[in-house]
Amino acid sequence: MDKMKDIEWAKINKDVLGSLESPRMIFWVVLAVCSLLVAAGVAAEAYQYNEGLGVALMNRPHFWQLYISNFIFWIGMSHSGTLLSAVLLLTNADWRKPIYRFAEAMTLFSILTAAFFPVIHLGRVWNLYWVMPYPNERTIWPNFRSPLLWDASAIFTYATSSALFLYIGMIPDLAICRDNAKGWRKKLYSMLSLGWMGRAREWLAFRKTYVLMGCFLVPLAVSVHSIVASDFAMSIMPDWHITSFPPYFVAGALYSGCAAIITLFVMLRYIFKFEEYMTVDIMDKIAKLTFAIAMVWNFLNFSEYASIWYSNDMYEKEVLIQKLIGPYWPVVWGMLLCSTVAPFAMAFEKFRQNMWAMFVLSIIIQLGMWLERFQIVSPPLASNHEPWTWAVVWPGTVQMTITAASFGWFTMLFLIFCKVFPSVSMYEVKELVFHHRRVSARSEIEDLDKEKEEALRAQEGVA
Amino acid sequence: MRKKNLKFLFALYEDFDRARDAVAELKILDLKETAVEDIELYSPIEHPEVEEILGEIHQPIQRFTFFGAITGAICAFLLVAAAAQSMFTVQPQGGKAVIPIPADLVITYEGTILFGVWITLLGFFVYSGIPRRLTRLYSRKVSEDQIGIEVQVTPEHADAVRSTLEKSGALEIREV
Amino acid sequence: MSRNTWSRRTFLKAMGLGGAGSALVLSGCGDTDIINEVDLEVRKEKVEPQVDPQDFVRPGIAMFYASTCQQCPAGCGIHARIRQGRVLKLEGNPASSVNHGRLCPMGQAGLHGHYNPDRLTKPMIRKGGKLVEVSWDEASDTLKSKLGRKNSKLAWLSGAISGHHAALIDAYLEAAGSKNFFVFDTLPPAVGHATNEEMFGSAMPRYDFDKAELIVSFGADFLATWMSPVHFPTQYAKFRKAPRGTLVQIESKMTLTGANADRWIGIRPGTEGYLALALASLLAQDSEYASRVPASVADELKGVDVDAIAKLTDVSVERMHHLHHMLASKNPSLVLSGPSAEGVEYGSETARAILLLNVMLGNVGKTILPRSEAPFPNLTPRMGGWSEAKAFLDGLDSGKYDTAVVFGTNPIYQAPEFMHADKAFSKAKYRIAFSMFPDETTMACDLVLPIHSYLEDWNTTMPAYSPEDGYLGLQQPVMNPVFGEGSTRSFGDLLLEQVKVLDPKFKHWKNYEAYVIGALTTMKPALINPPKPTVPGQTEAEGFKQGILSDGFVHMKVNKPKAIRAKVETVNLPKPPQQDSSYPFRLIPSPRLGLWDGRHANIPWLQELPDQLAEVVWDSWIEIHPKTAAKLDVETGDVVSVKSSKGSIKVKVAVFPGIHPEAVAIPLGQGHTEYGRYAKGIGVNPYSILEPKFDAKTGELATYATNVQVTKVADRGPIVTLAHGDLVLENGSNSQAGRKIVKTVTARQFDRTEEEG
Amino acid sequence: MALKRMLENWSDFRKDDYYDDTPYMWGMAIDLNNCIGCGACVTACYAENNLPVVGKEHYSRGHAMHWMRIERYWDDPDGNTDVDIAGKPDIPFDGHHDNSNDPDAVTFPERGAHYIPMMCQQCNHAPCEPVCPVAATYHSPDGLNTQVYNRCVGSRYCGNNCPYKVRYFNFFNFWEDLPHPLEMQLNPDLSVRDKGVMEKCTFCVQRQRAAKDAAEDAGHPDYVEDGAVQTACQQGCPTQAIAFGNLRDPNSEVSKLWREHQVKLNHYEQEKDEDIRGYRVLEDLNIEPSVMYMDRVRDTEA
Amino acid sequence: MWQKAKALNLYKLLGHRGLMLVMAAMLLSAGTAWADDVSNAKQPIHFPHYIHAGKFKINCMYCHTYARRSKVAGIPPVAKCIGCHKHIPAVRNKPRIKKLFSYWKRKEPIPWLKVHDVPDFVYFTHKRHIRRFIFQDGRPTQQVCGMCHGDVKTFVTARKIRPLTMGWCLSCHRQFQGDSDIGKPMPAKRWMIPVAATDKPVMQVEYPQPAVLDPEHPKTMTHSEIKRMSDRLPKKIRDHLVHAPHDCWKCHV
Repeated sequence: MDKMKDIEWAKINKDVLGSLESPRMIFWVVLAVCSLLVAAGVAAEAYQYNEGLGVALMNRPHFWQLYISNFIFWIGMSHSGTLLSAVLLLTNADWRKPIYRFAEAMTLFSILTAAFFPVIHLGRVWNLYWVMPYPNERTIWPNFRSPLLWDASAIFTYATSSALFLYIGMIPDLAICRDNAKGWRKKLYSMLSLGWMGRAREWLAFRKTYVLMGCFLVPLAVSVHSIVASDFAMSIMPDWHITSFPPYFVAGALYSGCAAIITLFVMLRYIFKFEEYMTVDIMDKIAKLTFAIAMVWNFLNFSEYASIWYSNDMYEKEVLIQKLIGPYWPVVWGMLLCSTVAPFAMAFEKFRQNMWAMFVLSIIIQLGMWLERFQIVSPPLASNHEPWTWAVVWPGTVQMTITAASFGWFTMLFLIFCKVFPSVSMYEVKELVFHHRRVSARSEIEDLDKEKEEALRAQEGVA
Repeated sequence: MRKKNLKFLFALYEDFDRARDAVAELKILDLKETAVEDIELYSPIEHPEVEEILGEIHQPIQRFTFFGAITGAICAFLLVAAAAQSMFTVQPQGGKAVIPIPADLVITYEGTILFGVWITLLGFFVYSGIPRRLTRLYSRKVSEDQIGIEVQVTPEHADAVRSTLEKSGALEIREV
Repeated sequence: MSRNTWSRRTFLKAMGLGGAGSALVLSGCGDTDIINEVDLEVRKEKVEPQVDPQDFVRPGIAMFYASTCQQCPAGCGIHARIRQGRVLKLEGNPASSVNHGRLCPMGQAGLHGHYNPDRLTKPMIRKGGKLVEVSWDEASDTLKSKLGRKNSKLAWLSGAISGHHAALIDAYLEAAGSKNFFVFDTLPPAVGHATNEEMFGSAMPRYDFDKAELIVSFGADFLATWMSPVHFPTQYAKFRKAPRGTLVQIESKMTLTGANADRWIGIRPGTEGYLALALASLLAQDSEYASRVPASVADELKGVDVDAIAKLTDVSVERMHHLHHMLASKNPSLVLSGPSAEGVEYGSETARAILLLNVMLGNVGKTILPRSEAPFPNLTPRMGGWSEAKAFLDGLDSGKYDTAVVFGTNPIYQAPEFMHADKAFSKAKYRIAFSMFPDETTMACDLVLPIHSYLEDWNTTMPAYSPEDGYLGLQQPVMNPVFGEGSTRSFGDLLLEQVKVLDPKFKHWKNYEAYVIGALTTMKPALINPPKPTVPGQTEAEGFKQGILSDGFVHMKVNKPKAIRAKVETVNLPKPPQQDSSYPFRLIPSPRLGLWDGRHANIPWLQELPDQLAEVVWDSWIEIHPKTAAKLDVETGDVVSVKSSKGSIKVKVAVFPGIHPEAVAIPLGQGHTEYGRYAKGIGVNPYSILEPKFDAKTGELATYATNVQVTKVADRGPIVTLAHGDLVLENGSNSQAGRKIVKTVTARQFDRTEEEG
Repeated sequence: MALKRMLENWSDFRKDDYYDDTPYMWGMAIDLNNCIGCGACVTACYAENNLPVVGKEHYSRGHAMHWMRIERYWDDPDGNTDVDIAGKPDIPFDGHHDNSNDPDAVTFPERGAHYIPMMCQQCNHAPCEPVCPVAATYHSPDGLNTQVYNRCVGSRYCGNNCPYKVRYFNFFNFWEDLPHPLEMQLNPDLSVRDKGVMEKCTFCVQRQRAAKDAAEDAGHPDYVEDGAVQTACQQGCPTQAIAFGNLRDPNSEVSKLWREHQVKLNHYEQEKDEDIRGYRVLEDLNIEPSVMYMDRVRDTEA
Repeated sequence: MWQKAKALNLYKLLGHRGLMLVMAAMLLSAGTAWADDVSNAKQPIHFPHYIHAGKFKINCMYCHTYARRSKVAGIPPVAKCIGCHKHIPAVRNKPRIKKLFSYWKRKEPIPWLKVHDVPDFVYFTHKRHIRRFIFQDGRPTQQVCGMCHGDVKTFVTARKIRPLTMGWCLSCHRQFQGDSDIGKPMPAKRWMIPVAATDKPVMQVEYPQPAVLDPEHPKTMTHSEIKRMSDRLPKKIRDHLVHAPHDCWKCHV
């Protein structure tokens, strides 16, 4: 397979900076579609705001539905970005370098998308600010017992931290842009690059900071989805109140996130012509990683089923049965098909190294994970403690529209980012190349030494 | 420490090894006024070994981080327990404590990380010396693929230094 | 909340609707610390002080007034809660022996009849074929010209009626020289009354549930729709206390009573009488029981073929023997006969067969107690029945009567197609309706007079089933007319005007209030300890008036009833008619506690109150046994066409286990073509397709005797039940899925633990 | 100041049962032997508590707002529908009947229906309370499980977390087109809820308030005589199946019933003598409901 | 009012930098929060409180007769006005008196505009407050009423001079909720209305007064003194005061 070639640094700059100028036509098409979706979503939300939440066709007992599943889905997607950049950073995995930038961007934007849903799904959105802890004359505060509050704080922390992480990591590249850009871009970049000149002390401080932040981000990321999981685990609903939910959610998050990275990987590679940087080799590595995580997730999923089955708790067992043969069976079986069976394709090298195959697979996996989020939320409500209230509801048009809009919103933000900021970290790629050179140079020197020795031995032999 | 009427020289090299040799030779020159601090090295990527030639650069950012994390923890817990729950008009709930440790720990945890990250950033700015405006001698080649060396010397030594730099294969030399 | 005891409320001046609750929660407490928010709040509302209040009237403090419920003929005593001149809530009157401070859903919902947005507020006269609103002057002139004269061809149809309304109508008709007073109310069991009259000498003897150890009810739904929906449940509660009485319900469609029975026996529709006979014959084998009936009867009974009856009734012989055993062992017992048993061509015989059991078991005099004759017969309740409705309609049809007056009933909606009520009405020369709502009959009349609701008007009522003789419920206005003076008027006043014209005796009554109070005052010597003045300085009259009104009822002295003795003659049930194979199912028009016979279909609360058994709201449905449903290949929600020889209707299916496979049941109450926004156009009216079958003896319409065929016409549509209608999971809403929601213990355990406890 | 307060009251703030010493703990006891499922309580609740009539459409979507509902089951917890086969001898009451063996058997629920009135059980360890992000629902000193409409932002977490699903959410503004003069019936003692607000049974808190007010005038603010407060459903019930009162008052009817039927607070498994009827629905979830039910009774020899 | 409430929290939350900032911002934004005077209510009759309550020193409860018996104070019924005024021929020809009598003749209620209007979902009972402060503590009537309604005896028609917001209610109800809130004389002091000379207490007081509500020496007391005093208060009163804010359902349903 093709490893990353020795590329001229100047060329690196040229290629990456080029991506800011001239993407393929498809870029604009996608962008247009996304903004349309967003517009539709806004309209739907306005309608719901005026009429009341009933138009979303939720009811009793289905107080929560698609909005919450989307919330989990997007939060989940954000995780792998941090995983790739922070974890692989701390473990010095070289191959992360060309791809971590857009992974982080993905993290940030999926959080921003996720943050919408708790708001949209409030009954009285106009009172949202009561959820924030601000001192008021009534000494009424948000209730910090509520996992929703934990969500709020976790998401806030996560959003800000990962935004910072993304930004700090981008400063040297911004400097490069500054040096090459003109017009408004010039102004923008010189403002953002804070006068970075690549002096030794800057580099050292930069590296330290970057690693320190990385250290924070890993536990943060884990905590965030555990807390989202606790929305359910802390409740009393059958099949929500499950101890293994936090790890289960984290695994699922990483899983869907990696799938998302693969998708974007292929997209960017095509749109911005990054073939040289986003090599098949890297894809192969990501695929392996994804496969591993997929297995972890599957294990947790089935162990959950098993624990319910063997615990033989009346309520949870009922839900499990309803999941598998009840009215929601298409969702559950669809999930199992997409997220449990499909990933085994990645066991084959040929498959791993076929970009478009991986692209399709990644989409399938994400669909599966989206279904997984739906089947976490709805079926337990459908067959809850109280048989009398058992009911089935399928999300209506409003919910579906807003869901679609969220995908549009995310993609839109992401594409705009890639258009404005270098989506491949130039300086890190340079380091990558630099180290390759070092290695090759050292090996050459070693070869020379060998020849010398042999020559000497020959002389001795003659003498 | 910076004196008046100093001269600034800025040389560009095509790779790090050359730049390193140049610095070595400057040292050999042994000019009283030229301390190591007066030599600044610009590079497009990080070179950890730079400290070997320029000497130790002291940047205790981790202290900031530590301090930030502690403050975060304390502030978050105070906000939740003291400010909110103990002053809450209707906090008591059947069967549950007013100040529940597990719940508050979660918030504390997040607070720790939040402050940790932010104050680390502060440390970064303090020690990296940015934000600042670009030096007049800065060349955009540095951000591309060349290594720059900035030396500040008293006028009488300027020529010696310049020649040294040229000898060690500078592609371009600027001065003010 | 002080219960106070005052009568008239000229001072009741509504204080504007600014009262605390009645505005929406618009802004939460979060907004209130923004000051200009406060400015917005200010001066939104007016506060109008009363002009000249009595000193016990305090804004913000509730008061209670005693009155009598008119939602059904049961005549329960009520207390109305008043705040700022508005009646907010109705509670039962604890002192009333009818309902002991309790109230049924319909009684609670009286408020929505009273405040109903579809109430008539202006008199209407038919001009050029359609009704137009006119002034009261014009209306009352017309009324005088039509009623204020002698007219022997005037026919008066009213719903079940009693008390001084009845008395006044009598007085009027006498003065007007008309003998055509018809009373029509669908639910009161006319056949049963007749049979009681014949056997026990009173249409409605007193029942002592409390004493009975066993109640065997042949379709008498006494917990819901059998005459007194509150009184019998209160008795039932006593009956169920330890030692707990046993209830066996025998009917083809499970009623609310059946749902609470210890044993519900699904019998083939229309064969209740035969089962009764079989039981009688089993009893007759024992000389003790046989001795209680004339020898001739006993001999006949011995001849009854039990096995044949078992086949006929679909009740196993074992079960009959078990019943016989219970009847023999539990003493005293009580056997009731209800409309679903009596509603056939041989209804009277059936009822007699059933009541015969009481005689044989010696319940008469133990659990069935005599009545003493009423001191004021013209106040006693008149329940009427289908026969009178038919007579009235036929009279109109044949031109025997030229002027029709309708009050408190709705024949055009109730009467089956074959009676052609609307045609009969159109034949009458002039039609007058005293009505609160634009119901079908009202809208077919020429002169429509909007009358007060029972919460705005004076009246007295005698309960359809009175637990004690001589009980007269009083009804007083608890608030000023909702739509203000000059909109609705009191029926009593309107009629009294006419009587005054014809009969000088009535001249001195200022208005109906004066008439009622006057009448009561004249009754004073006949009352059991009439109230005395309580407040110093009160005159005797004032004291009396205040006293009786604060009680909400009066007790009249009655002389001791003479011992009850049952008159028994041979029961000869005809051979049951062969089931016509083209109409394989028996249609059961089942009344609901709630919509009653359809008069409450315009009350939102009752439309939204789920049916107690099918749990359906806002709709009509047909109940079909799962087995039959499987045969017909229909499931809940499918639309079927129900066809009798007299017409057909389309209705949604609700598969329902508590019904005999050969019967289908459609609830009463829906299918209005008029009657306001909440009733119009919802569901169907099963009465409309009844066949012209009548009880041979009394001439009552046999409402449970119609045979129908059922065919599927459309696939599953939404049917709205308490458990979310078509959202319901397949196994939801019927099964407890292993949760301990409702658990059952046996009566034996119950008695043991209760006696210990 | 805040810090001072926290430190000083630390032990208090860490106490689990914060309201141990308050004078009231409202509770209910419902006798299913008496309940006939007529629905008087439901209508009474509509009348007393300003409940909106949602109409057919909304009802079918599960947006009904009845705070109190009567559930009707055809089987008992063990799945017995107590049916007999017409024309066949009785089957034992407790045995589970299976009529699959003969196809033409006709089965009826011959022991009638299982009715149970279900309203907010005012749990003392209410799952709905801790999850509200704005503390709009909390535990009142009277042992009530409150819902403050003004504070509610409509996250509906409480509704999810309620095992009985007796919290009702205003999915629309059901009052918008309330025709005159129906609004004249609205009870001014409590608010009319707007869209986006969760609401639930309050044990008629407005009546409790009135009674307490009277008690305070009478000079004993911390004691309300038994029977001075009647909930609307209790007052309406034709068979007097519902008893309501103060569980802290040992002489109140309701606490007598609780004692008689051996149901104790703070126990999620009651140790009871044989055949004692008292139980609380779903009490094994350890949520401490304040409503005790008494088993339905059937004469199985009939 | 607004500023004060924020100030309280500032005080409570001292040492918390983040919140300090937030509150500073809030204080700034609270610029003209005093504009709370709605004296321009166009009432049907320009009723002179300053004559009735001021000049003639009529006890508030003589006209607002329901205040001590019901949750609403009640606007005096027309009959009440007439009752006196038909014996005062002197003013009989004044236009507003004429207007009054014209209402009386038509037996019409006077359509007063509501000035003191708490939000619709708030339950406030006059009775409890009157009983507590006038009949139990034996305070001068005008002082007690004045706490919420201002110095009415100087008004013409009533004006709203308190925001009547939740925080404002609490600022009084929190007086004795735990130590931390003890000793903020400011609110009470600010409400104190100079009492008319003749407006004597209704009855004698048998226990020490909570200082913060004491018109005589509000600001001369230190926290510790106030604390000591409140400790000497009968438990019932303390509980009563403490209890109130601990249950939203006291006021909101």
